[in-house]
Amino acid sequence: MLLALAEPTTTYYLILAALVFAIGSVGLMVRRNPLVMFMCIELMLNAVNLTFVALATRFGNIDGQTAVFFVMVVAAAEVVVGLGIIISVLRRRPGATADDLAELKG
Amino acid sequence: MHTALLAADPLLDTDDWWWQVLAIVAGKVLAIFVIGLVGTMFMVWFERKIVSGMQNRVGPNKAGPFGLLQTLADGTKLFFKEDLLPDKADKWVFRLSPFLAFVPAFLLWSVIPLGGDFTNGNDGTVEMFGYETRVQLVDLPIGILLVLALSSIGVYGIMLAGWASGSKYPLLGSVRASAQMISYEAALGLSLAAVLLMSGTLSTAGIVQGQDGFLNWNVVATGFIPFVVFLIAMTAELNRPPFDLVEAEQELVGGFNTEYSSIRFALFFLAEFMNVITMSAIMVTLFFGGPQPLKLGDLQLGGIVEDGNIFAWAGPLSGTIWVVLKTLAFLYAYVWFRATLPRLRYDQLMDFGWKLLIPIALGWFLVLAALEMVRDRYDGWEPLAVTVVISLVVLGIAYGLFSLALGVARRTREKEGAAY
Amino acid sequence: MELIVFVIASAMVLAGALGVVLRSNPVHAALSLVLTLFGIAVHFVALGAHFLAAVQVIVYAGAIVVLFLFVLMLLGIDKSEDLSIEPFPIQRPLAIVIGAGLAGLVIAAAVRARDALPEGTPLESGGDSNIKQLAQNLFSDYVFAFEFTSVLLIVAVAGTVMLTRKEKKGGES
Amino acid sequence: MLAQDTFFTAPEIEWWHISPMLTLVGGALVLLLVGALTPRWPRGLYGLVTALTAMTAGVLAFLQWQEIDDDGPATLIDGALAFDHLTQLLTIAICAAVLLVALVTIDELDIAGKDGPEMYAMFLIAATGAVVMSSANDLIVLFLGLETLSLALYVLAASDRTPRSQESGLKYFILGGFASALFLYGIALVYGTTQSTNISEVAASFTTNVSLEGDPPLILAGLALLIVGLGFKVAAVPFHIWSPDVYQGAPNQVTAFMASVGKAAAFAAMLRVLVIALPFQRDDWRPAIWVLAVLSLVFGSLLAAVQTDVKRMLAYSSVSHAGFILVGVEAAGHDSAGEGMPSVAVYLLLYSILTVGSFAVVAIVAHSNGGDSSIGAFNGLASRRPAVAVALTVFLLAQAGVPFTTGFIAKWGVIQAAIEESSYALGIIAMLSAVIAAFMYLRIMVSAWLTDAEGDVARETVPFASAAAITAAALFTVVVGIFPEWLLHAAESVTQYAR
Amino acid sequence: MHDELSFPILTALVLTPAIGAVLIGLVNSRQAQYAKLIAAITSVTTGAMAVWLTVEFHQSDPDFQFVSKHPWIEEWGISWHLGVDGISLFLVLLTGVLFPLAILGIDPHNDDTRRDKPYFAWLLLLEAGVMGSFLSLDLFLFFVFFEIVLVPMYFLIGGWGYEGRVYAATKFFLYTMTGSAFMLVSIMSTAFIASRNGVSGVTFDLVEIAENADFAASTGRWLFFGFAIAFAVKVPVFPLHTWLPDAHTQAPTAGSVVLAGVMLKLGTYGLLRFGLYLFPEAAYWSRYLWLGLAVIGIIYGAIAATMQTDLKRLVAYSSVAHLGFIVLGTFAFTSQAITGSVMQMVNHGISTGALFLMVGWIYERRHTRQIAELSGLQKVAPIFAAGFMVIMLSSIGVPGLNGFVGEYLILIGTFLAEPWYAAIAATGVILAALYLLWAYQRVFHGEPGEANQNFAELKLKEAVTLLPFIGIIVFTGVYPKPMLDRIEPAVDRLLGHVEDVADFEAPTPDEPVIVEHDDTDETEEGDH
Repeated sequence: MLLALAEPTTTYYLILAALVFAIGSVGLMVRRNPLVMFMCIELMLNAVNLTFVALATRFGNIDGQTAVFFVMVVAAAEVVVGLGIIISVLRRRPGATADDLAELKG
Repeated sequence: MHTALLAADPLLDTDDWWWQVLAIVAGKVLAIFVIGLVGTMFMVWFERKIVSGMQNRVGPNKAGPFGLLQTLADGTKLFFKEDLLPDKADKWVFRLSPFLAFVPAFLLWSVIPLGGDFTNGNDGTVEMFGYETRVQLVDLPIGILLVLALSSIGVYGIMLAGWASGSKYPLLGSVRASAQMISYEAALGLSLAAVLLMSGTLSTAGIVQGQDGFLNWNVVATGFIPFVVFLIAMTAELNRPPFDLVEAEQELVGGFNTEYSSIRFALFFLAEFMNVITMSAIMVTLFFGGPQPLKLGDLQLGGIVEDGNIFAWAGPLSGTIWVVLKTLAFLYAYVWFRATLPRLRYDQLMDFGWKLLIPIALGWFLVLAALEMVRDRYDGWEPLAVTVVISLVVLGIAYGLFSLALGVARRTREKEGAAY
Repeated sequence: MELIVFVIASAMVLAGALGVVLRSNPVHAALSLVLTLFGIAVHFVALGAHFLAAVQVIVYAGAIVVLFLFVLMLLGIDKSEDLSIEPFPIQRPLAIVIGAGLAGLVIAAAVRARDALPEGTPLESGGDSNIKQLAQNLFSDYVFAFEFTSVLLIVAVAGTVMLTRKEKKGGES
Repeated sequence: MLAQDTFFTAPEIEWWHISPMLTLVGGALVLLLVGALTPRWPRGLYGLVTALTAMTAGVLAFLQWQEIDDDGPATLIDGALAFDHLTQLLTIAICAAVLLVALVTIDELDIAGKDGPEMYAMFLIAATGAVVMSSANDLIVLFLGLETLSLALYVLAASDRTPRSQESGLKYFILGGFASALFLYGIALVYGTTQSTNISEVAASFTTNVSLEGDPPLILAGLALLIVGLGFKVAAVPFHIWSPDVYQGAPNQVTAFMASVGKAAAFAAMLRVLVIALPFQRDDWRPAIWVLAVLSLVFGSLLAAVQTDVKRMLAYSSVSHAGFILVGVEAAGHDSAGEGMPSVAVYLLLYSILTVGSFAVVAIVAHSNGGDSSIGAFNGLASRRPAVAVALTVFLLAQAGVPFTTGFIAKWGVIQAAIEESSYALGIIAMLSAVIAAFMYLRIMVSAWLTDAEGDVARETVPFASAAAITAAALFTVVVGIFPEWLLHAAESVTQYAR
Repeated sequence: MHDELSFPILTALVLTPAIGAVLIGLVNSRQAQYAKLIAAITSVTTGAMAVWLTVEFHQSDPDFQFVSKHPWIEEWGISWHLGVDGISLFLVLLTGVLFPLAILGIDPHNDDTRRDKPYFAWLLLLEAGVMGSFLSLDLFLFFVFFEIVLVPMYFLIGGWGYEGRVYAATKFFLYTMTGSAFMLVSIMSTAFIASRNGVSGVTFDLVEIAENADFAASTGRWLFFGFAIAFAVKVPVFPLHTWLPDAHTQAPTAGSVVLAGVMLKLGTYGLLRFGLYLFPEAAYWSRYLWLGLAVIGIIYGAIAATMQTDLKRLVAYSSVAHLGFIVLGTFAFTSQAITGSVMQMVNHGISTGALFLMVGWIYERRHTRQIAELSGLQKVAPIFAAGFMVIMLSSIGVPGLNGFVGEYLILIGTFLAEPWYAAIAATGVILAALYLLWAYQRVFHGEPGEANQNFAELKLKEAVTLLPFIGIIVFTGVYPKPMLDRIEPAVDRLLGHVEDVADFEAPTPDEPVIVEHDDTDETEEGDH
């Protein structure tokens, strides 16, 4: 079939992941809400996951998938800690954005 | 990559897949849809009828025979009600969330084995229009994980509904709900892990296949405790009484769906009851052998009862009958809970989940794993006995430490003021 | 067939990713994130990583984003952010340039490497084999890493308790 | 089920060789468990247990030194970890820093009135992460170590319930997460070229695999991302933006910990990734490191010189120290196995101890001034507390790189390594930035020795444990500064790394 | 060689003041009076050892004597290598003599006696550093001492100086540190490049490298300039001199004495010992640059001194001029000129040191250094004025006093090689007479104003301090032979080394080769 000819190759996935990663990093740089910034970090981690899995499939090498497993563990741990910090900050100053956090300036 | 996507069913492995296959799949989808809707309708009626029976009332009895069409009537009424959209609501999310609750409930049906012959090592496939297939929509290699996944997605519907309403009580309800569901998911997962340890597979069909004979039913094989934990955790996941704090009328008005009306409310309602059915079916699949018959020894009664299967006369449908019967038992249990058990307080709910269910599930899982390992490596009963003794000692120590920790925490709390 | 799946899932991923960045309401951003996560889960399935697909949904969508939403709701910080205000005028163009550079770097590398990427024998993907392979790899080559994640999780738990536990006197409720 | 997989073989685990790590984790668990189950321990006992744990771990690492001399470096647990002198040296450095930090923490927590086991446990776990980073022979293991360390540091930075501390924790967390993601993406792309995350295999793939000759594009992109990610972690300009805020806002003992253990681990990771895993790309990464080094040196010193808060000043100075260490890394990126790696290892060890001492003094001064760590708080220190002023002077002179202190040895080492590889420009820039930095250290010394305090300032209280830590660090700084031979000799062997 | 000498005299010279500093550090702050006692004892002991060293010195031996060599950091090829020859001998002696005088001659103007303690500690540390610098024969060791010197000096200026002290101290520090930065890189490069060119293994040993290394011309020049920048700042050579007037003016009197007396000599000594000895070719190649800068320095220093209104600043600028002479002599590459330079280093230390001391006494009495506010001091304090006169004349270079010997030798030696430079430099001598005598006239002659009426006469303590200065000035001026006998062999050896490597022949008075030499130079250095 015609469609079968245009099978997505690994490169497609790599490009998609790069785009997602870039979007995430831009978001991290422009957004002000700490939670949203954190979501952008998650986006970036997911892009990495996609890269790993696409490459693992291409190589026929399970290591990439194992790596993703670890990334997920790390992401979960990071979320726990990150939300802890965010809660402890925002509980004191609801609605604080990255700009409001300017106690520390030299 | 081809095979990767479609390795879910022997049906799809055939090389010459064409419209017949498509038709079979479409038929299955349709069947599940119908079963789901009709089953839910029936469930609502069933619940009301049983509860009223327990409370010495009559219950619905006007619409249709025995009031069977009562749900239909209610639904029709809901359809024609005005569709309210609160002023402060987040319109987009407000509209989305009923579907987020409803869709996962439906999708769950796809991995439940609804029938098929699993006896004597058969793999549960049946012939359908000349094709080998299963009596379930798909048999994913990660089937049971899909259940977990979808049940965790189900949180979204409730959570967002409460938030999007732009009102205090629904928000409180949904925050409660999500905390509750996340908390109990851990216990759910741990008791599930015990099942997976015994089955050695994640596929639902595989799990069913492994439960040939009553002693192999996971409820027995895993030592009953995982089942109890699973049942309780599942009840909490479903926000069913006695864990229905989400919609505690006295405190929160209607809970997360206070602001909903008309068809959107109907969708929540539908999802809730459908979830009860699907979860019961999953419990049957996991612990009670799904379509596996409850064998009465080797009883043979010429065509009617074979190999102890009293529904052998139904032929290929015997599995389905077993599933339905077992599921009904659970449905009855749920209604029974609702009618008899008082609702928990919120802190009790949390304590119960974190301090009782999770430790028990975890401890039991570890014991099972130890036993399984010893059984694999050594012969005879002595090593097993030693393992059991050691496990008990370890668990005892762990329990001691745990209660010590709880005691210390309580004392500290009393001394230094309440913890967060 | 694969292409259709790819296109649809990629659309989900990209739309979600853009949503995270562009939606002013943090809850909407979180929902967009869920969309992306699902898209990536679909990609995982298409790539034969069934187990990871499931874990992706369970861990990311089922736990992580739910936690996000939970915090958003608990703290009531779900106010929309006015994205038209730009605190530092140069920041956005700069961020976009950096982002574009990042994407350009990797995309250029990926495109140039497309023929050089070695292609191995595909992994078995029937039945449980994906999970089995993963498990074997996890408990042989990566056994240290696997055990070490326990330390990581201890940090996470102990740390969060340390952060959010209420202090002896006063403080916030 | 388990026995079915006949082709599955569990790797052998060298318990003795990972004992330093196990000791640290064990200490943390003991603190967390026993600490939670028993009533408050007497003052300082938590810290003492921590210090003992760190010491035990350090001694264990030290005991294994000779073994490597005899049997050569090796990899552990199926190639997950490297067992070589680099690992041992950095482990010892980390343990020493933890020991000193633990002593300082005793007093810090006492002053804050919240003695408890959690912070010590976090220190120990973070140190475990750092040790894992310095011994990782697999990029994934390295990443996990990095995350363990980072997560602990985020928490520690935010652990004080003041807005500043929490803010510093949040900033550190967001930027740290960003860096981790970049680093991870780099690992993914390296995997995309070499089909492995194991450092031995990564390095080997460039010698065995013919198709990989002539730098494959993916690895270049991966390298760029890895360098940026590592740049964040070591706080090299322009990726240093988090460090001043975080250093200033975090509690004193945590800042000391970050500057010592955090930096050591980050550079260990850099050595592992760049020098050990990707030596065949050295011509690609060396220029980048060169640029980072120069920027860090120049801007670190310049920005430090204009600060008014001493903690912030030391933060920038740690940026410039990072620049110096990068000079050593750059030197390690030349073809000949020169002095680069030993100089970096020595620098890390010496700097760790030095910086803990500096921050301990700053803490003492800040506390008596109501938490004020601005430079004015140091006015007249010499007349109030001459001994403290002397210790401060020793540390600052050492940081400035004045002879007869460890700082001089450290700087001499890295610059010598650079000169040996003919990086004259780098050497000159490093020295010139040292001049600017020295000016800043002198400012602090001037206010301590030569400026009188305005009004009546209370005499600083010098708690015992801090005093012990400061004395130890100062003695080390001077004695090793005069007799560095043994350390240099020991560090010589880090070029014999396991892979 | 003094192998028979069991006592490590050079090590003792370095360590004694350092130990003294540590001892002072241990003294209780409330008993600060002991600080001065310790300082006096240690510095006098050091001075006595320096004198003893001079007596024991074998005058005809051109090599390094009293050598003490112990491995220190073998890993890097670094050793504790000390030695003294004719060039450094008198600088060591000068250091040994000047420090006790500076310590005893004038007290720091401290309000709080507790501050005496760090003052003396820093001074002794400074002495140790200076001694070490003059004695080290290891590049690493030299750098260490060269750097160490900065810290005490910084604190002395910054802590006990006058109004603009912090600015002056910072400027001083930054200038010299910047110079050192280049030197450090040069030192390392020298060691490594030497190890590839003739020297076995990486070593920082000066003699080893100087005798064995064979640098390519361009490499040698780069390395030479790395060293030279550091020394040029320290000297200071003309465009890099701006830190000096500030530092001198703001420093406490003892600081000025030490700064002018010995610390500036670190630069000129360094040029001789490390510039010429290590890189003869490069030094010779760049001589016109140095000669030019030296001449500019002489003239510029003189003119600037003329225009000063502050007495101390005037003396400071006169230092710039005098050091120009020393540099001129160094790069004339004749035996007489270099001997004169070494001589002049010592003389300048004595005379300028004494001048600063006396200016300090004036300030103590009048709390001003402005020439305009002082007048007629001769009337009220004739002995004081007489002492000042002697020292001033020595500084001008009047025959019969020490200044004459050095300047004369320099000019003669330079004239042999580069007559034009010598001629211009000679005008500097006249200018020196002009500005110093004019200053003397303005300050000491005339009628004492009201404020100057009570100007106190020279006190006994001051007189005791001043006597050694005048004694040395007169003795050296009348009978310079003992000094010259000891300096010359070392200088000749050095010059011989330079001639060997740089491949030229230094002109001697017996065989004037001026014309030919100039011609060859012109062709060699056409683009210079």
